[in-house]
Amino acid sequence: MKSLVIIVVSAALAAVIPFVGSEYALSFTVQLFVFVALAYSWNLIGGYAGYTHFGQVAFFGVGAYTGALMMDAGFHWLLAAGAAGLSGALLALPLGGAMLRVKGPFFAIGMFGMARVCESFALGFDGITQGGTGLYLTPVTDLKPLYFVLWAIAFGMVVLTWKLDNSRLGIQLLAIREDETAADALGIRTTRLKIGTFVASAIAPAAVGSLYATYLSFIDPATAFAPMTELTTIAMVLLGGMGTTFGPLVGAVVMSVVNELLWSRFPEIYLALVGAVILAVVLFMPRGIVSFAMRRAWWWVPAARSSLRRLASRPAPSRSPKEAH
Amino acid sequence: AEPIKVGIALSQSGNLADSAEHYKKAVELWRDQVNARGGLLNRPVELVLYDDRSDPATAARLYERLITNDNVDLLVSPWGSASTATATAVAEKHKRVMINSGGASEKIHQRNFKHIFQSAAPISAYVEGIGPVAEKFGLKTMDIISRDYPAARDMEVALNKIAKDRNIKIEKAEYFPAGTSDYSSYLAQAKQSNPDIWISVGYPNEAIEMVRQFRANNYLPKLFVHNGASIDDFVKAAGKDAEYAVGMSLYEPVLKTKGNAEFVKAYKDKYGAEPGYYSGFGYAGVTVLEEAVRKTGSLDQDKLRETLSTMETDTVLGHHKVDPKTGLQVGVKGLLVQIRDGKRAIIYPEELKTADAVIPMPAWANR
Amino acid sequence: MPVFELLIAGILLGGLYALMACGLNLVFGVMRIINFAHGDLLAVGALTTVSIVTGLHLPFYVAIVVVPLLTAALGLAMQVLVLRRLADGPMIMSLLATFALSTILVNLSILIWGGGYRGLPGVLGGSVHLLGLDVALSRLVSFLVAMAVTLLVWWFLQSTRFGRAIRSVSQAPELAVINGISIDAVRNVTFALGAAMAGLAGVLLAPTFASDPQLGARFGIKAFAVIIVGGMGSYPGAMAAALLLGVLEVFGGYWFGQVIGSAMLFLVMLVVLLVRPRGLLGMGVRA
Amino acid sequence: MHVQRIQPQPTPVPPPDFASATDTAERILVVEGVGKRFGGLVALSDVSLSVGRGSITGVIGPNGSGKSTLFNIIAGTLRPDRGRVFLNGHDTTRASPAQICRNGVGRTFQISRLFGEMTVLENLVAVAHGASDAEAVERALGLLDFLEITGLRDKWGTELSYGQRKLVEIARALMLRPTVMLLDEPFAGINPRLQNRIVDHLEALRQRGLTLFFIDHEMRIVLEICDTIHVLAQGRVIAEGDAAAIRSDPKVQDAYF
Amino acid sequence: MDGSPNTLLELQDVTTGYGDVPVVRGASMTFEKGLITCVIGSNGAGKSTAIKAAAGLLRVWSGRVFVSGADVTREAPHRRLGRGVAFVPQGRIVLPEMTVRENLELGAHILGGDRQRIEEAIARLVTLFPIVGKRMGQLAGTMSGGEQQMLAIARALMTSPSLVILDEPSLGLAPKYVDIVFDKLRELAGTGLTVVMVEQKASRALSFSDWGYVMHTGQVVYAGAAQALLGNENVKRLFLGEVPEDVRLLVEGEAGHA
Ligand SMILES: Nc1ncnc2c1ncn2[C@@H]1O[C@H](COP(=O)(O)OP(=O)(O)OP(=O)(O)O)[C@@H](O)[C@H]1O
Ligand SMILES: Nc1ncnc2c1ncn2[C@@H]1O[C@H](COP(=O)(O)OP(=O)(O)OP(=O)(O)O)[C@@H](O)[C@H]1O
Ligand SMILES: CC(C)C[C@H](N)C(=O)O
Ligand SMILES: [Mg+2]
Ligand SMILES: [Mg+2]
Repeated sequence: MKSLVIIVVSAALAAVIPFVGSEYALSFTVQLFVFVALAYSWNLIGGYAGYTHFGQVAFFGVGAYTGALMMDAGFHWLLAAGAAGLSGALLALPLGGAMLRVKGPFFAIGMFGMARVCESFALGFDGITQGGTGLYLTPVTDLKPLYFVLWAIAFGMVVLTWKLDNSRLGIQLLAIREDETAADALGIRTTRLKIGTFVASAIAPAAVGSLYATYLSFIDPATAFAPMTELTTIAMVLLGGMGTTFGPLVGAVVMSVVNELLWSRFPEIYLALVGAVILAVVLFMPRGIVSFAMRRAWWWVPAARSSLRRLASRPAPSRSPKEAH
Repeated sequence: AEPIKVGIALSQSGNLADSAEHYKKAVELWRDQVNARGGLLNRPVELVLYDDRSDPATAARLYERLITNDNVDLLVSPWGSASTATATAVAEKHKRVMINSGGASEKIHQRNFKHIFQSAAPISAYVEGIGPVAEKFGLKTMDIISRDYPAARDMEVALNKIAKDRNIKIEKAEYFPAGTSDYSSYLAQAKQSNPDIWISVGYPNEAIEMVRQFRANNYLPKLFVHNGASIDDFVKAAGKDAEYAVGMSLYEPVLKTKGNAEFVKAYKDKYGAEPGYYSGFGYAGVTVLEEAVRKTGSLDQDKLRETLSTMETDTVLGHHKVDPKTGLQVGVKGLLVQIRDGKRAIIYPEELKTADAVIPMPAWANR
Repeated sequence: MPVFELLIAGILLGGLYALMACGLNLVFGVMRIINFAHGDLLAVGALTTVSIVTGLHLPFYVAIVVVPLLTAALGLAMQVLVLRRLADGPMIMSLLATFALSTILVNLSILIWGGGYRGLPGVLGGSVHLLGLDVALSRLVSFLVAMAVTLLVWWFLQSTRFGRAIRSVSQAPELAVINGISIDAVRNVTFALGAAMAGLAGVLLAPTFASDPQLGARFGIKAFAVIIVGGMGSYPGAMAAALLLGVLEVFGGYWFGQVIGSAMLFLVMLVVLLVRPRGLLGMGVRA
Repeated sequence: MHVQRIQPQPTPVPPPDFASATDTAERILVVEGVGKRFGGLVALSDVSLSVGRGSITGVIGPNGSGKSTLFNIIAGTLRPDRGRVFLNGHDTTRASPAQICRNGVGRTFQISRLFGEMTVLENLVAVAHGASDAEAVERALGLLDFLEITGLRDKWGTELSYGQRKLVEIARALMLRPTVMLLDEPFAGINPRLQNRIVDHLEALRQRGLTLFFIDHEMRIVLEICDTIHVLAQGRVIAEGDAAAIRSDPKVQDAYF
Repeated sequence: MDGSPNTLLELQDVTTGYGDVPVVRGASMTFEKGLITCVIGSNGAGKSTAIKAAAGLLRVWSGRVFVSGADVTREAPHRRLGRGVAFVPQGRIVLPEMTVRENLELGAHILGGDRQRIEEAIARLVTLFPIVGKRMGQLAGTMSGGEQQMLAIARALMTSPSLVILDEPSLGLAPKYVDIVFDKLRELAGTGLTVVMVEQKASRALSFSDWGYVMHTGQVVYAGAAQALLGNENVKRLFLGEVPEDVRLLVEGEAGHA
């Protein structure tokens, strides 16, 4: 069970960092977890259901504000994160119902617009949000609890994706991605599935947004709804491999590490260098690192949808056409 | 000897990259100077610089890194209020002293932090000249039209106070989102309501675009004030249209503040241009830091904190003094400058002025 | 309420949007490449214009000729070196590549021009008196050029052989090939043309706005919205959408403040997507 | 198999005579007065026909006569301008394709629509509604085996030849275990030997109550296996009856052969 | 150059495939001027793959392709039409978002701006397929399956090519139109057109062809005069399922089969 081994090992490794690593390693990993959670969420709707979009940051931002306002009102940050996750789901439900009727670039850019509209609300309802000034929160003194909550969310998303990848539900999402009309005509409940996935993909970003606000002890619209967060997330997923179990993880780790290595050494041109690294991957692995590895069938790379394959290659007792119907 | 490491994350990319560049230049100049003087506590000074990408979250992480990974000895804030807001929280968490030389927003100092000391001018200092000038020229109404970002709403608070004292009417305070480049709707409104003063805080591109659009629409308030007008880019990019615009400034190369003449000369020698107020902020910050370390005689953070909470000194910006409880800057005074013949002339305060203000600004047709 | 004045202001603003959308509509609307670097090419165009006029002291019209050629060359390089290889993959991959190209372009621009703001004082400044209003000269010129270019490209796509070849390559490359069309050549030319138009937009924006290497981020995404509202690949649609959005932004800003004014563009886009997903003047079976 | 019940639409007008409740015992599918225009083009005008339960019914007609349009309307992917469709006596005119499918209608497309970035096995398993994973895989392998495409099991949808695609699509429709199969040109592009095999299989299924409704231009098969044939031309039904009747109908001769 | 001067298209020991899987292995076929040659074989035998290689749409891994004696193995595919080679891909590929007229004009792309020739060609093809003529303004993607197939054939004939490769031209066509198409091809062959046709309607196709090739698992297993193949028991059996003994695969192994 390669997948499970990879998940357990990486989760265990990540879990010991607070005890062996520096404070800085901790904050690096906090950031990494945030992006892992974002990347996996995006991968659900973008990679599996095929509804790629540029608006995830809307949920992140709304979650950040929901959480920040609750913390401002005196609630515990954990409760705030929970409420934020709920706010993400509540926002995604009507939004999904409306927006998921359009596809491709229309959905992608439409969602970008949605994020901008949410940002405008954060600026415009300045009575509540303090507008562009932002909300200042009491900083947390100990990062560890925050760290483990983010750890749980990040690896929760990994496990969820792995489960999905091995389930019929996952295959049905892929069917929507490949040809929604056909999927619909073949009895796959496309509307329900895609809205459900969309909602599911909004919860973690919103919760993580709130935790991020906790971590920063500050949030303003520019940070909460930063297009850069969006683009980085998408870049990670694409780099790692869309619609795969480990793509987002690999993408997030690779991007973060490359960033980290380059930016202290070449502050002036590191962004250009990051760009060049991305280009290199894109050119040589146009479907991302994990997809590339899967096509090459490297031994340590778990196959996609492996449970199904296992079922299929199991010797069957009787398999005659009569049995087929 | 082992160098003293000073850590700063400032924007080398993103929307603050431009202004932070000036800040960085001043800090680097200081490093060279202090090392030429034999260093600090007889140790050379080394800067550890990172790029926060104009992103407050990145700034927070970088300060985390500076503190725990690079083990820097001293901390200077990043540029801009948003990044400073998150960076100061990190410093406070680690009980490390930080000079806030880049964040004007007063909110930063309203969080009961004990280790953060502002050397930059708070936003109230930016606008303190508005009251007297308005009174002198009989300006009665004012529109605040500003980019919505951390410092802007502080400015409204400060202006409200001034308006109350001086009997000026603030007709509206409008905020536009970052990235706005078109002011047609405000222009149409202003043409109708004709405010005496149009005041704005933000970045130079906004000042440039505003005057260009004033000109293109043949409109002009009696007084246009924008902190961006105090930046060299403004005059260069707006050309003749820049004339008579007024900038809030905290620093001018001509100021007779302590050490300024030397600073300007050294800066010019090194970079071939005069320092602007962003550079002044950076330089003042490290000056305060240097002074505090010398006074304390050690890098011990607790002792430094004690020194800084009461220390007064003079920098290129003017007199440095903080409120011991909040660390808020209370010494530095603001200036107003007006563009005259392509140069900034100080028009406020009276005792420093290099030219008489021309207010109302002459109409486009009469130039 | 100065309805007329706002209307003119909105239309002129729309002209700028149309100008930005022109090149993008070829690359995004027709070729279906999400080119994030489009705005950055525009910024390069604007900054080069400033360098030509204030640095080299050459007249503005020189920039109008030279800059589009320069950005076309840049675009061609991007296409030949990178995007060509991704053409047959999923559309979203082009995003990753152009995102990388965009960061490279911005950073190189900062190395070349610095991060500061530049302007073109004295070029197309001031206003002309038209219909009792003061109309910004630079915007009027941009508007007229945008109209002209839009019509020209539209005619080119609809009525020329090469235009048809471009559309065929974007719809079914394998079919274009067997009809004797070189996919590579068509894609190269199209992309270069799109980049040239980005450059032209940059030239014309330089007198109006403060230019810096990050100018692209301020405008790029608005152009995407214009194209969606207008209907992917539809030039008349983009023109109409640009004007509509410009007008709504100005009126929205006037009534509700600029936060809403700026959001207007996206609000309208959302409404259009929900009510008429293929855009104002879009047609087609794929939408 | 889990079948979702479709609520009968509240209809102000009573159902038409020939689709009355007693009839649904024999007529599983009733199309009544269906019309469809595309812009100025009348694709279907006033088409009424019915399909007997357990029958094999064919639709033929010249190119562009509206056959695929009719199927799309029955399957819910197109909405008719007027007229109604009844399935098992329920009005399904406005039901969604997924509802119709889950009510027992399996279909294939004229231009095959496999899920490209999924393997053949996944293509099949995805639509095995209600079955457990193991059952679904079992069923899929059985069908692959039967259609002699077991070797394609792990190929991607995009990697198949034209005929292979059609075969997989038929297998996918069979995965649904439908009570009615709507097949749009299932035999086009298929090797004659496999055509025969498919025919045998479908006939076997019919023995167990499957209703088969299909379009094809492959006269060898249509004339051989259909109980009833409907002939469309220019959007109208111009003839219906058994093979012999159709073969000898001069109108059909003229329009089609 | 080998082969007679009458050979218009020749595949010499061609191996090709997708990714790194070979699909067609060592296939050799020649197509003579003015003859109709049909390629038959069961689904997945590699027929489309072989002729795509001939049309330049797939890279040839080894072996060579000649058109009118010129080695075009490495030539860019879009130049083939200039050599008079037209191609109708399988599965009626049209430009969905262009009108029927635009699709036809695209077929005449290499004619340049020669309006007169284009209009003549359109007029000629419209008499062949009147439905196409009636739908000039319709978006091709909304046409019925058979209509699209007619359009695809018409498009390939726009330039009056000297060789036309058709991958299952009868696909989706009503019997009447199958006759029309086949008759037309016969007629054109009479005027010197070379026709290469892949067909699933094997006996129908052989009966009107001059020459035939039978493919099986990526290889050419029989070649001969169409009449001879039609009468050959083994070919019949291959088509009905069994692999006759005299089919000795040149390379053992599994290309895709069905
Ligand atoms: N979306 C559409 N817009 C315009 N016309 C359409 C559209 N869909 C179908 N048509 C036209 O309606 C007619 C009927 O099409 P349909 O696909 O039902 O034909 P068919 O009988 O299935 O033909 P074939 O045997 O060729 O598949 C055709 O003439 C077609 O061009
Ligand atoms: N794009 C592709 N990628 C990978 N494999 C492919 C691809 N296209 C076809 N194949 C495989 O190559 C083999 C030959 O396919 P080809 O399309 O040449 O068959 P064909 O003889 O034309 O069959 P048909 O009569 O069904 O059209 C098949 O096994 C098929 O699975
Ligand atoms: C007014 C601004 C330019 C000052 C500083 N950038 C701040 O954000 O606080
Ligand atoms: Mg049809
Ligand atoms: Mg084929």
